[in-house]
Amino acid sequence: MHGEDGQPEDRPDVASDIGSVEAPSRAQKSSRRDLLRLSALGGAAIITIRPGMAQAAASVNMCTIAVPDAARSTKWIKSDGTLVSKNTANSYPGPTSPLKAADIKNAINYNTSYPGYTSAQSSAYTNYIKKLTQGTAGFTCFASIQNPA
Amino acid sequence: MTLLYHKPSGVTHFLASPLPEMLALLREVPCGADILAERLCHRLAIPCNDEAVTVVTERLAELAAIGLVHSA
Amino acid sequence: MKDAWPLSRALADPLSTRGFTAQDWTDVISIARAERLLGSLAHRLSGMPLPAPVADAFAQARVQAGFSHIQARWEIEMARRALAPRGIPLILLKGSAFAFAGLPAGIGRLVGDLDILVPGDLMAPAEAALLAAGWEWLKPDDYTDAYYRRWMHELPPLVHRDRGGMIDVHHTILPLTARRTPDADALVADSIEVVPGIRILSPADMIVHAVTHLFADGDMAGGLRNLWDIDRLLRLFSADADFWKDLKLRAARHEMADPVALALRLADRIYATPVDPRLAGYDRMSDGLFIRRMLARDGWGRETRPFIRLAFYVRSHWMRMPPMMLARHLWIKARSRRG
Amino acid sequence: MRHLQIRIGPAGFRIGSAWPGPLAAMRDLYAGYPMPQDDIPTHTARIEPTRFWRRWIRPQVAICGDHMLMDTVPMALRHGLLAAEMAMNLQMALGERRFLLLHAAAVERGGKALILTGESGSGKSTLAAMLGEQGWRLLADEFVLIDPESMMLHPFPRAVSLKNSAIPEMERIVADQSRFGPLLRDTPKGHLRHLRPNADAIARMDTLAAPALILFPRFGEAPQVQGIGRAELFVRLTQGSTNYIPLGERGYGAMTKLMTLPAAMFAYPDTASGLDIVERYCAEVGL
Repeated sequence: MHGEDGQPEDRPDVASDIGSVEAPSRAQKSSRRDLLRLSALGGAAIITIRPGMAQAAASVNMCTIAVPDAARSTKWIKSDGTLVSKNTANSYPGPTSPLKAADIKNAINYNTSYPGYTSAQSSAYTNYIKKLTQGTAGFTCFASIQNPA
Repeated sequence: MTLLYHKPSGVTHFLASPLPEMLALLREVPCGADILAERLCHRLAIPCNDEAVTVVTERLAELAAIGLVHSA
Repeated sequence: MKDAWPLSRALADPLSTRGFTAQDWTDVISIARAERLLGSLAHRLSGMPLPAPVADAFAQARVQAGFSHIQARWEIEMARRALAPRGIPLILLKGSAFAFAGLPAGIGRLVGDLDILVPGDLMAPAEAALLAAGWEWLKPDDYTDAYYRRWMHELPPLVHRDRGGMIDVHHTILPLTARRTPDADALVADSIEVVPGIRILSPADMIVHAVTHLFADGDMAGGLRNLWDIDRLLRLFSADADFWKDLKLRAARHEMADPVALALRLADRIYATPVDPRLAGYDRMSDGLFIRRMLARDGWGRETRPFIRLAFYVRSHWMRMPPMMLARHLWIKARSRRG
Repeated sequence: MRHLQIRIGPAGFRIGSAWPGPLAAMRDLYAGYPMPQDDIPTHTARIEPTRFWRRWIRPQVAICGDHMLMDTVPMALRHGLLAAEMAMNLQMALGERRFLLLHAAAVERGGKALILTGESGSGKSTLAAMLGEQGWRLLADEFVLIDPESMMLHPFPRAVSLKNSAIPEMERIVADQSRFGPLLRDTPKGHLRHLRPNADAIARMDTLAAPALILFPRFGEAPQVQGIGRAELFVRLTQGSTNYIPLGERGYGAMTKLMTLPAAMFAYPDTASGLDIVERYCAEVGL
């Protein structure tokens, strides 16, 4: 492995601008050792800033997400959020109408259920929504729901 | 925590130790995981063992995934 | 404004904006945003005296395009890191190629998805390499997936799980269902290396591909922008004495002579692009329909001329599929939409 | 398309509507605002029927413009004013590439700006609106614009959108009833009423202010104040920005400078105690 900045001059655009936020490594020696203990792998070492409120504040709470999206509307949703054929064990038919952003936000943050659905069903729907990626139907709405902080 | 703006990707990251230290060492001299683990332990003044190599290997993979380091 | 003609005029001849009223400026900005051409317009009109609000909107459009180039170059670099160790060359297509190679078509242009061409026999390893590097399927249903693999000229789109960037991996430049069969091997063989591991199509092939994109991809939506790409490329490439001869040969080789001729005539009519009249051929009645379709926007940036749009939508499907397959495709799509 | 043109701070808007009602309400609400510079608005917002017959039959208002979002829920025509406001917000949130845009409210005193930020429902709008009637100048309600080069705050004094209990609170202290828009009942955000900033805030919309303090209020809890680490401040501000990432290095530079400002979080049970806490913080930093 090479650090990018270790690359020769023909890659001039790969330079990192590192600014220290809080004085690093003024830690005790024992916690230094902790850094290199396997247990240290449990925690996240990288936090990447993603588009937060990528959308207008105004649009938050205004969009809806169809579960599943229209192109796959005959599928059922398994408890882990993946789509399966109907009548598969541990799976549920999608909600009859698209879920509202305000409800989704509460479900993600506080594990609440969607109006009219059981908690098991709701958690399957929320897991489906969490798996949405850019380019899929509903992602724009999902991105706009992502809670600040 | 160290805050970093990565110009080539336009992405901002927070890095926890020992990632900034690893990047600093690689910037001085590029090398593989084994040697990097040794150099890191030396810099932090702690004994180097297999565990350290495992951690460094894993952390290097995380850095590679966000594109901050790559194979030669 | 009753259509997008003042926008295409402004791009072709910046001085045509000298008589613009306040209303004209507002309209042309909305239309250019809708056609994703505001950044291109900003660059064409740079250096001209502009009203302050217009100059500000243009400066912001340039910032937007500039950052999309940073993201595009990074996606290219990450794809290269995934593919290069397995010896798979990365042949850039469309916006990514323009931005990476610094071609005039890239200036001010928004670059979206990463489109790459991979030799047909390397599709499977390319797919495996990208999946290993964090790209994922958009999880399409079985029909869509089977359709892509069997009939389209690309893998189903892949999205990176962390960055969200989309990559389209093509092995040729037209769907296998289309009635024309471009020579994919020739595209690969004649591609040009820009830096180690990253290539772009040869000039004539790049024009042919831009033409397939203009006509075959969708229903002429985004046509003004795609034709602007062609204008910028032609003006650059035609400085080479052999270019028109090459283009004629390549268009024939890829079974694209007629579409290339049509695109040249449209570029001439809409952007006053200098073209070789022997390749462009004579104007046809239907050329006017294409022009009306491409300029169909009002001063609020809204689509107009719904009937012509519908006709082009149906036409786009006809071009891509034999009739029986089209019927099957529309039937299944309609059923899944009804759900 | 019938329309209205206005300027709010650095942004010139053209707002088009398929119906006369929402436009008339906009005209009243934005009475006294200047025209776009050189009469050239560069942000177009529109409200339109979702299908052409939806203009007359059970009208449904779609939020449109140069920049649009998919998947937005159409609104009832009686909430057309809100739809128009949201269409304007969208143009800024998705299109702005000159200023760093924070989802926040701001007020000014002595040339220095207090930025109030946090999630919807934190009470930042209400506090800012109150301060705007008590000797402070209202700079912005929904969006705070920061110039990444000069780090100055450019006022964007939109109509304040008051929600639920904030409506009667402001009705009690604002004498000029013509500054209020119509009461919109049962919108997706609850009851809502717009308030035009006072004449001073509009007249001085081109007078910049220097950011001096960032507060994160949280409404509805017992009074409590707490500090905020710089890393957390950075993350919270980026998550509350609509254009931090696309501004690239300029956004990063601006954000790292904002991160050095004094900042704190506090909870408050009612507006009076909230204002009290705000004033104490301001006294501490000499604002």
